[in-house]
Amino acid sequence: MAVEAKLAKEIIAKRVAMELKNGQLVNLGIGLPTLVANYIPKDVYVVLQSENGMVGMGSTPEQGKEDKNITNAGGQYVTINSNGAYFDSAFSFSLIRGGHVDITVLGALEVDQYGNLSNWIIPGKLVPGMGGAMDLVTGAKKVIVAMQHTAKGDNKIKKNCLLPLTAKGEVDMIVTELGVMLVTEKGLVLTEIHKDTTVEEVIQLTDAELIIDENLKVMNI
Amino acid sequence: MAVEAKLAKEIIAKRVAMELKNGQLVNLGIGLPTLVANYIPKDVYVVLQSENGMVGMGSTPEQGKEDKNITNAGGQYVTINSNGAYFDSAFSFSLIRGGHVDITVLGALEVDQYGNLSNWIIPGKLVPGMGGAMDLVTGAKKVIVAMQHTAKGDNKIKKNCLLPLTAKGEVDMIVTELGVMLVTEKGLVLTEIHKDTTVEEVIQLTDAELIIDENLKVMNI
Amino acid sequence: MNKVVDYSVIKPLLKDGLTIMIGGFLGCGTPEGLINLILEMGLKELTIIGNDTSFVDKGIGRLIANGNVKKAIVSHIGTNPESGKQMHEGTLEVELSPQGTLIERIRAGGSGLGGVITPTGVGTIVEEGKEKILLQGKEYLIELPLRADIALVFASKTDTFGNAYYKGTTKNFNPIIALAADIVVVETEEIVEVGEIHPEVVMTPGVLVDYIVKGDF
Amino acid sequence: MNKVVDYSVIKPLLKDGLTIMIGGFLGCGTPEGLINLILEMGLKELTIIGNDTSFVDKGIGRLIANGNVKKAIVSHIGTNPESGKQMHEGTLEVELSPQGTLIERIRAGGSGLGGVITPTGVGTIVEEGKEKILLQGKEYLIELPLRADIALVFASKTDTFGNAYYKGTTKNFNPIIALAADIVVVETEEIVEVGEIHPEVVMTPGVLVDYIVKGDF
Repeated sequence: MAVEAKLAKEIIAKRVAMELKNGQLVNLGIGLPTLVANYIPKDVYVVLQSENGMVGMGSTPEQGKEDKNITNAGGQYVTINSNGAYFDSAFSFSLIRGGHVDITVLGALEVDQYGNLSNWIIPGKLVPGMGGAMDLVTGAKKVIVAMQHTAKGDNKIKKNCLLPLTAKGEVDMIVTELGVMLVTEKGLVLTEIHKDTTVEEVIQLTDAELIIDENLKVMNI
Repeated sequence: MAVEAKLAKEIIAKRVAMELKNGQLVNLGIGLPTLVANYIPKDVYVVLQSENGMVGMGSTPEQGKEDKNITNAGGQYVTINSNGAYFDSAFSFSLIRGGHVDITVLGALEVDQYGNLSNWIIPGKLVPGMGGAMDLVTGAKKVIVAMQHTAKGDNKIKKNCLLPLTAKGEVDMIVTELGVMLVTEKGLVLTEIHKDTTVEEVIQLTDAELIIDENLKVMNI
Repeated sequence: MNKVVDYSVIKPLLKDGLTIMIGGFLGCGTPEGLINLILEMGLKELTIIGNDTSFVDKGIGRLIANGNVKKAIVSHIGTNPESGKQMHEGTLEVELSPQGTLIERIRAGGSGLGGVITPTGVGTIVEEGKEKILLQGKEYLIELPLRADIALVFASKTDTFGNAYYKGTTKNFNPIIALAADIVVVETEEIVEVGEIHPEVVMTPGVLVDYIVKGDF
Repeated sequence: MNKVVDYSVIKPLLKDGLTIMIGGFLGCGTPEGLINLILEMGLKELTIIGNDTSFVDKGIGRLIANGNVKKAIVSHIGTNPESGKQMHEGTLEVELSPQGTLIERIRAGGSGLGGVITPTGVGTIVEEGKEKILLQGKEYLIELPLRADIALVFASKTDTFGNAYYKGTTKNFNPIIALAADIVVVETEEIVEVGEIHPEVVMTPGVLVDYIVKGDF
């Protein structure tokens, strides 16, 4: 199954959106995870957090209606819903580290079968910094990695992360365009695959040892 | 010099008030220290903090104008000045512990020549608790003990506090109706005495070793 | 997802032996209706965490006087003679924590921090049994976080989503305990529609609040 | 006690080699007029503490691009290519601190706490060189407090006493850095009379503020 990036991202965002439940506080990382907001089911009401200082984040403002005092964690203009609240960074991370965020969705450079995540540094090459990611991954109740299954031909789901970690053993779920994997005590379990791929293909594109769930399903997106 | 309690308290409050400087943030403890507010010189503007959650504390409201949502650290109705601010207890103690309070004025059961203070417990007899006193004494830039020199015939200024401490070595100044003492590296220095007492009397009513300042002055109240 | 409920919905959440955080400072900003509910239910063996034990006829003080409390974790009991009396009789356990330490322990419990590193209490009996640490040449106590099964919060105004606003000095412990309990109940003087409390003045976001009751006291 | 001053009064407070905290999150809520002042003065060897190094043409990012900064203590440098470039060339030292840890370290510095006990960074290279502690069966890092010589705060509205109000997401680091520096300068979009900012919405009490400048940028 070879799909172009745009479609891959759409598949991933759609599937992650299905994880969100009514009333949850959710933090969507910059990039692909942001797309999840477009696919939240109509009957599910979640509250989005932006770690720079708000809950109840709304949609992108219409052109010309941007307010320079209201931005998201990517520095882009956003709006706030009527049930939202603003606060400073200390309170923001009380929410995050304190376990009040139900789900955080992040991208990854690498993720491994033990739930380790690397997404903030490639030593000597790329050093963006961890921003709020380390606190989010450590503090959120459920950590979902949302990313394309491979990058430039490299398998990103490893036996062991080689890059410096963002957090140790905190990832709960990995969603790619090929399928859904859960980090369990037994190991990494493939629970769903995309209709256009095969278990063999997923195994081939995954460095981690994959346990195939006995109730393996087709992604219902 | 024998004066009744009311006059003694007035002398003490007047003298402590002279320590306050323009622009300072000041916390006055419950009881005698509260009286200090009545004697702040007209040309000195200080901001009063109340550790339950406000700066810019104003005077007692007129009868019938009390607001149940505005109380001081003693649970009494107060008002707030137009330049004041309300906040929660965590922020309140960020101000206190963080060294943002310039002066704290407290009573004492005992205080000693090393600047130790005991004012929150008499084991087995009286256990009110420390409330905010330990943080105030530890965090404020200047700690002034305001109390009558003796209590029921007992000298309260000790060589060493016998009661459990509120804080170790944090007291800077002791003001009583008999005089003013500074805690220094050399020891406890008597710098001022009331016009109606004598150095001999002060020494007699003080268990601590007193160093008499070579520039000993009469309290200018 | 309707959080606005009657006291009757709160009742089954309250049980003997629970650890309960209660807002208020000498009774200012305490949810008296929820105190009434505990009194009516005659709960026993509660552990109460709050600033103080108030007065015998106000706030947490009423629970002490009524014998509902097994243990109080507070900074001050001096205004309630019943607290001292029960403590000396051995029927009430009192853990005294300096006020700034106490609120920071609750904040740590609600913020995922492992403890508080404070200079307050060093060289006093407060340090007994606690780990000390030397950092950058200064000695500190390590004080452990506090959490509760349920937090009883008082708010002046709350919207139906749970966004809460606290007037004047009623703030005190309220917004902090709302971070540190498994269940958060807000008793409010006034319930308003979503949108009537501006996002700038919300001190407790509704996402932290499980139940809202209109105060009846 | 008139705190409202011109940029010219702030100028002598700013010197080479100082440690400066600057508010803002990717430039939102950064005092750009004070950034201009530092650029004009051509200060050198500054240590900057803030959330991020912003963009090359915005906020802290401009100081990086202009070579005013020797060391940056931040959580993120990815949006400013100059930061990475200077870091690899060895002209800029970067201390990366997780965002929640960073703000808590500043809060600790401003609140008299000896450090922060956080689970964030355990098992990662962030723990290198730091003390670890086991509390209640869980491992934490001890992160040290941060303070600065001067804090440059951006506020939306400030009264002449220094009470400051921050709109929307401009809050971010601003109210916290106002606690943690020897000198606090607030650059504000609007100066109002005392009484025009209600005590309920003040986020930084004027007692913390030394100087107020009307923003010119």
